[in-house]
Amino acid sequence: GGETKSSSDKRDNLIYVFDGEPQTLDCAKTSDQLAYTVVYQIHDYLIDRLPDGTLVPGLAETWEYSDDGTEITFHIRENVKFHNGDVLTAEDVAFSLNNAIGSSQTSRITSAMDSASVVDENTVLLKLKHPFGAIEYCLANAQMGIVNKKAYEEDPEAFARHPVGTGAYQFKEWKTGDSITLTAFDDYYKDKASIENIEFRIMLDSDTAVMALENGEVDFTFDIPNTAIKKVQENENLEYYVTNAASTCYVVLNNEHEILSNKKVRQAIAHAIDKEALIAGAVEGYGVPAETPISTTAFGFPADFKNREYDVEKAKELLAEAGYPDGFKIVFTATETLNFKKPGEILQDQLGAIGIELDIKDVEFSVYLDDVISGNNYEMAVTEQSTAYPDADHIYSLYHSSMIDVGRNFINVRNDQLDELLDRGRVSQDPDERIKAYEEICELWKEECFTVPTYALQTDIAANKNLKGVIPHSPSVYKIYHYSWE
Amino acid sequence: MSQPLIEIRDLKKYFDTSQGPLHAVDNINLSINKGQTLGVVGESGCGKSTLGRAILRLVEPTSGEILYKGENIVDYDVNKMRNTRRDLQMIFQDPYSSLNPRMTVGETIAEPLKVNGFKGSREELSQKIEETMETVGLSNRLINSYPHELDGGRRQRIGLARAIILEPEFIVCDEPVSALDVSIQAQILNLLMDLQDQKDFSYLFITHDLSVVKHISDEIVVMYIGQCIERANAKQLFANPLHPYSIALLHAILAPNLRNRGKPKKVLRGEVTSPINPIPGCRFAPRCAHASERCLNRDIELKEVEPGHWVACTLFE
Amino acid sequence: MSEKLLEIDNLRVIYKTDEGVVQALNGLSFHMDKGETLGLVGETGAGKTTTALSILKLLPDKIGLIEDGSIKFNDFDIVTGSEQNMRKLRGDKISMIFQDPMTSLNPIIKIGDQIAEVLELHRADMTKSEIEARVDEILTTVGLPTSRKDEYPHQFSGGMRQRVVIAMALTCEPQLLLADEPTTALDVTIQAQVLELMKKLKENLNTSMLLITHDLGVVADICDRVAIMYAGTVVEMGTIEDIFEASNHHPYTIGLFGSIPDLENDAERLNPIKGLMPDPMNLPTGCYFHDRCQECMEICTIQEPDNHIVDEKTNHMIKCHLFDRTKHSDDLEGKMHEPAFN
Amino acid sequence: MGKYIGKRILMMIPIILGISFIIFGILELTPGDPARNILGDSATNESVEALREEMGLNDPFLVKYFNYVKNALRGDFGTSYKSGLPVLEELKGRLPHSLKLALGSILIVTFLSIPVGIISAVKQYSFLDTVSLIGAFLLTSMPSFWFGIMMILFFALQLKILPATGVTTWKHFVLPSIAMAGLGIAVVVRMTRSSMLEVIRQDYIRTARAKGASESGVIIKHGLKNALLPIITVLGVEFGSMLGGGMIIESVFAIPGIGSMTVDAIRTSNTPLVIASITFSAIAISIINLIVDILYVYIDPRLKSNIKRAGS
Amino acid sequence: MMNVYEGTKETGRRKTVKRKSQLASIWTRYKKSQLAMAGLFLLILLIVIAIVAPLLANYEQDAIKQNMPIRLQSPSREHIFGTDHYGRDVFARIIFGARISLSVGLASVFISSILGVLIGSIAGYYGGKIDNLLMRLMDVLLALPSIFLAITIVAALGPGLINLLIAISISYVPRFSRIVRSSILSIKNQEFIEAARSCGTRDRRIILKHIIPNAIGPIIVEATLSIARAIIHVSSLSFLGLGIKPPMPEWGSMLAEGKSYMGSHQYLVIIPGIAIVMSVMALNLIGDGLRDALDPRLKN
Ligand SMILES: Nc1ncnc2c1ncn2[C@@H]1O[C@H](COP(=O)(O)OP(=O)(O)OP(=O)(O)O)[C@@H](O)[C@H]1O
Ligand SMILES: Nc1ncnc2c1ncn2[C@@H]1O[C@H](COP(=O)(O)OP(=O)(O)OP(=O)(O)O)[C@@H](O)[C@H]1O
Ligand SMILES: [Mg+2]
Ligand SMILES: [Mg+2]
Repeated sequence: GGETKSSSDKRDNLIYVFDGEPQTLDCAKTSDQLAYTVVYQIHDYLIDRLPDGTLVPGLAETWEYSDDGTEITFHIRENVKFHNGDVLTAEDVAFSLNNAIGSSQTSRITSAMDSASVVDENTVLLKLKHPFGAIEYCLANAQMGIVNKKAYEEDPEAFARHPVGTGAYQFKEWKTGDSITLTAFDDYYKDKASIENIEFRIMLDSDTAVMALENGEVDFTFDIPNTAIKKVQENENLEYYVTNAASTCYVVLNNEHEILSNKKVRQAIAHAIDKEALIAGAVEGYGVPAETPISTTAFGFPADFKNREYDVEKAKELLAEAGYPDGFKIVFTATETLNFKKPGEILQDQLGAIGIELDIKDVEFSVYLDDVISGNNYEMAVTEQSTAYPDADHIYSLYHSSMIDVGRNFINVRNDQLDELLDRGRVSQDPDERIKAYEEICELWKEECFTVPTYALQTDIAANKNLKGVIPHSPSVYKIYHYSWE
Repeated sequence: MSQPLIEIRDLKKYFDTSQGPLHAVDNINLSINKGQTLGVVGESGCGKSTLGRAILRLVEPTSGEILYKGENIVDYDVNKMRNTRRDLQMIFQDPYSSLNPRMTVGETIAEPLKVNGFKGSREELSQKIEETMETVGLSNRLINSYPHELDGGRRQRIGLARAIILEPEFIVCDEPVSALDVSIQAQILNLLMDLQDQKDFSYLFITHDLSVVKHISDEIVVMYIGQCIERANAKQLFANPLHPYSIALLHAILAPNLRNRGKPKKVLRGEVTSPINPIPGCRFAPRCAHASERCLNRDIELKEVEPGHWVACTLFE
Repeated sequence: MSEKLLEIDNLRVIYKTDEGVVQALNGLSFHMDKGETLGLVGETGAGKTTTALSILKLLPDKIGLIEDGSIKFNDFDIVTGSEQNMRKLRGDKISMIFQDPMTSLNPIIKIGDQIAEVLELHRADMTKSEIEARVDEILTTVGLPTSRKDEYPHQFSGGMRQRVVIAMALTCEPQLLLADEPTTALDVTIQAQVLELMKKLKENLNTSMLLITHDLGVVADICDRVAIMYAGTVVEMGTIEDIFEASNHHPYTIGLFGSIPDLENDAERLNPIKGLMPDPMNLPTGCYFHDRCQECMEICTIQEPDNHIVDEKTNHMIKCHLFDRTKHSDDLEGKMHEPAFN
Repeated sequence: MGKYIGKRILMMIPIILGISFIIFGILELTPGDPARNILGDSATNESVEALREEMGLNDPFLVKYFNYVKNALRGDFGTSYKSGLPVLEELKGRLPHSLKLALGSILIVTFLSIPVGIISAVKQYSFLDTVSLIGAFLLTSMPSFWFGIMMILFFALQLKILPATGVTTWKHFVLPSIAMAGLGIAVVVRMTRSSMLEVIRQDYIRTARAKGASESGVIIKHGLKNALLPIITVLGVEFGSMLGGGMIIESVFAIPGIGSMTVDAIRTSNTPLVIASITFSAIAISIINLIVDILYVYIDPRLKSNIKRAGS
Repeated sequence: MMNVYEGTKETGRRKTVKRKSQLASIWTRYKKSQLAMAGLFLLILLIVIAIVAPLLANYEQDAIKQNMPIRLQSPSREHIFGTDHYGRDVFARIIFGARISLSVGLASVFISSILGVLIGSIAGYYGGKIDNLLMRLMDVLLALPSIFLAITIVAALGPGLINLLIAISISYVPRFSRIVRSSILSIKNQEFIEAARSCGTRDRRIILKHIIPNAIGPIIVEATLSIARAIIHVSSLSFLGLGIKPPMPEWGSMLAEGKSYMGSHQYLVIIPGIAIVMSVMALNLIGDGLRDALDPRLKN
């Protein structure tokens, strides 16, 4: 039962709330944070990330870079056992890496990787396409889990529902629609996990999930609904943890749209948006105004940069200059699934003040993906972008013109200057040069307003206060191995 | 004798039921002259109403001919039949369900005129309605009443008015008085007979009440499970019933006097046969004291045993 | 003189309806002796069924109310009697046959069980097998094969169902049988069967019977005495001979007889009573029949007539001002009417 | 009887075909791309297109429908686009929750509504009658999701005596079952009342009274059983709609049942799952109807001949 | 010779006769039920509020315009129902929401009853193959839980008022057509229909003039109850996020928005809920009262 246990009898299980259900537990074939959370317990990684974010050796005891920075040699830890009893080999590692590189789901983190090969029984060589500063972060990403090659190749589909790794927890059961359970792995190469069982309980409605948490029916949830934060903070049985998230919310303007392709219009929109009100109404105040497209947690984030400010008169002026003194009508594509309806409604109100009438089209998530993320069928929207690695380069795949259609440039930005700056930021080995490039990008952004960054989000955790070892961090994928009951 | 107004030849109406064909009307022959009344008697469910309906083609006969003034109306197409309907009317058994509860008395009575393309003006229409209402003894003040506000006797008069407003030649009266009290029954019967005298209507008068049928009919047909088993002049039938069933029927009448009090009665025994897929042979045989081998397995023809008196029974073959 | 079994005195029953108060019985009085059959005759709405229901105290709850008067059954006062005592009477001492055999049997209970239920309710001392035996016996008595007791009502024809109802009414050998139009729903030939049966049973059990009907033929066949009802009162009561053969009658009785087509007499026209029963919510003053009466006198419109005994020997009663000897003693003979059926 | 059941089951086939065709058609018109849905927001347009081709999503509508039916006839209802699980597996995982919920609700409905309905019929226009009628009206008028939320507010948040969400113990089903039962209680109370009122007006009830039966004997033995037919019918209908229509309650109380799955499947264009789950609820409803019809015969012997006839 | 019949003497009294039209007697029966009268009163109240809403509040300023500084204020004298998460006045949104809820209910039932009556009367009157075909179609629609059907249709056509209307209308058609069909089947066999046919009345006239007026009672009852159902339905769909486009005030979507604040600002879920319950209750009471009033069997 999920009833509150008195603190005296030590618990051996943890109930972790999921507000959805993973589609697959094949780490390379998913881009779903919930799936990450599960596979992150089951698999180990070449490089481990500690709760505070520092990177430490994982299954790779040591590694070294080639001189030009395009090859890395990993020395694999010995005598590590898989959950099925197999011993970890370089084969498994190379297979796992190549599998991830070949997947279309991992492009954000594997775009710099070329291929992996076995050097000897305990050595693996990873080739890169170009030197890449954030590569270690990428390798610590949940998608890069080291899987058991034999089990995977036997039946990839079965593996997707019953993954086999070397991690602290092994897969136990997946009750569709209900829960996924894991249990501590006895032969883990480090100490056995303190908490014996983990249940990821699926509760589609996040409001009710919070209630369950308040009632002590469940123990752990993250990214709790903003409206519930206050009550969670007040609840004496719960502990609330918060930190800056790696994601930024911004208004997406289809740069190819007839009206929005007009720079003045975009500038007007930027001036018309009251970020404070937006933060208050959309995220209950739990956010910080964003000035740049670059994540606050990333290398290259210009902390002092100020974008255009909220100025309705200016906005009206610009709009008149652009030839729309009476404003215009535009379709705003929203999806409730990602909580994009609220920002939409607020923007509707704010832009309404300068005469831009928003027609909110609230669509299913799949339609949103199809219309907005494909870049083909929308005018205006909002989106949230999280970084896979803490480096300003994360904006490359979103805004480089080469990424239209093949990549993720669904804003349809085609700006040579921007392309040049992004390229510079990516290949340059000189940190100062890079920082400068990204500063220039921000200036360009202020001028062009390709998108309007609105606010950076926070990421938070609400957990049973007896649960120790909890530290929030921006990717919001936590290793329960580090947790224990008081 | 001139051509009868209505003549029915070998009329059959079978209903399809899931257990087989239900012989509601089975090979009936009869004829009605102008100004005459033919009474039809028989137990409940023997097919009296179906016969009446079939004659007006309110149910399509399974086979047989219905000659109206010598023409077979079974062959008429929809339009021709619709035009003929004005001459062939019906008064229904139940004065409660046979009137549209949402139509006023006036509307109900006017309906036949309207659907048959009455040409006159509004005033003429209402005059005609008022005349007809007067004829059947309905006060004009009732013209805007709804049927539910009226009693059975008045309702039956509305049914009567509706049937006669087109001045038909022939009216099927399907138990028009059996739902009514004796005194109202008497009022309606008097009215029907008066109308006949005045307008020379012909009636097919259906009832199960023998005293009523004797009172009003010129000729009587006795039905038993879809068949006609005896047909005679009214007086003849009462004076000299031949078929064992007719005899039982007449015996069962309880006269409102003490003459037969205390006398033993002949009571029928046995069960009524089902009208569904009846086996050939006399359908009354299971209840008949005179039944013998000869009554079974063959159809028994209606035979004229004395002038105008027909009976279908092996005793008279 | 024989013992009185039932005595009803000045009974007034009303029905409270949406439209108003229906005065169903207006000072109804009659009595019944042991072993006799009383015919209660009258038009629709005269209050015949109401009378029977009042005797059983089964008037519709909260709608039908006994306003006044008394009903005495063997000295037991039914009007004031408790519901518990009434339950003991019903089905045991007094039982009833309802008008429509098609609806008065429970469609989902086997007929044998329906009959047995009466015994279970009133003969607590009987064992299962005794009850069984009694059910078989009564079924045989009413002429139904005992093999069919496990069948359901819908498997029987109307006449057979009425036999079941009769069997049910007679299992406890009641002292009083209320038969409310027991044959109206039946075909003539079946009606004859059922009436024969009832006559026979009644004689065997020496049960008194209140036979409610509007069919004078049925009355002539089996009743000993007759009460003619009009608008909730008895307007004429006497022996069967008084009603059918004596020469003094209430004008309503005359009208009733005149309305029936006569098989033996080919009159061209019938002689219906003109007009209709008065509206029970709005009864006329004086004699309820006055506005339809061809003999209507002034007093009839004002004063309700008394019950006048016109034949002391038979207790032939007529409730009509015409027979008020105190006022019309001289010309009473002259006002006599030829009954229409003579 | 066997024949009759067979015939009834055969009659379900065209209905199911019709349903699957309609749903297939509507989903075809529904925007949203299952392939992109599977791949998520980081997929490129190329990879989405490749997956579409692989899944046969680019085939013409009729070809897709025909293939689906062909496979379904062989017992293969396809796999859920989302989980890749066979559709039947997916249903099997969800069914117990929906079933528990529906069973709980129908039990509440039955044992609460029928007695209340009887009492309110027998004591027509009494205080009790009025109160239960008003109660029934309130329940009918409350959207079940709102009723659910109100109960959560009160019992889970305020009093903290019952869990708000989840499916772990029977306690978890209390509130959702009541919320789901709400509407049904109202319907059944009213049906019981009117059916009882109808029955106690019948002649045979008067006959029973005339036999000397006690009031409770009359009501229970003669009244209730006769009144039961329409009550059973609505209970059947209610149960059917509870089985298939729990989506809102399931989402309010976070119950991983068929309903919430279907809503999700519709929203993610997960065609095989949608069709399977709606077909399932159609079949469930048909089976419930069949059971109800068979129950009828046990209650009302008059219907036996009907069934015999229909079967032959 | 006609002096034996009543009537001839009675002419000329037309005006003095006390006569109740059928409507009047239905009204008399309806009036008897206090609950039904309460329902009627409530509905009239709601309709009046919906009509005079512009006098009580300003649509643009109070119900639509966001005002973040005063968001989530509990009920007070200024904002008797408080303010929502955008600082809009809940009272204003509720009264303008009444317009939407009531009119969506009405409109969808209007559409579905017309379609249903059409299908039902054709099926019922002609019977046979047409009946079979139409009714199987209705069976198919009926076998789909109506909320599924609506969700699917809204998913296909996109959210919005009109699509919502279509979805709800379609899912209500089978109920209407069944009710109409069954009352037509029972009316069709009554003798007055035969009487109409016996004097040569054409089918169309029989359906329109004789059958439908007699079947109208249950249709009206069903329609009232369906409006109630439709209001719940719309709010359920809005609750699932499939309803009305923002910023239109609609009770169901207000509830859905309020739901995330139910831990802290309960009035945001309680008030719209009560609005729904009240209007639905009113319609249910009326429908039930009408059912009793229209059915003379339940007279007592
Ligand atoms: N439309 C129908 N479909 C099937 N069977 C029918 C239909 N109409 C009548 N029947 C059957 O045909 C037989 C004769 O019915 P009909 O109504 O003609 O009898 P009836 O002599 O008029 O009886 P009653 O005296 O009761 O009016 C009955 O067995 C009846 O059940
Ligand atoms: N339940 C009732 N509610 C209201 N009025 C009633 C009720 N039962 C009978 N009445 C009225 O009481 C009067 C007497 O009815 P009752 O049934 O006793 O007459 P009856 O002589 O048995 O008639 P019938 O020959 O039709 O059976 C009638 O006017 C009738 O309308
Ligand atoms: Mg008939
Ligand atoms: Mg009676």
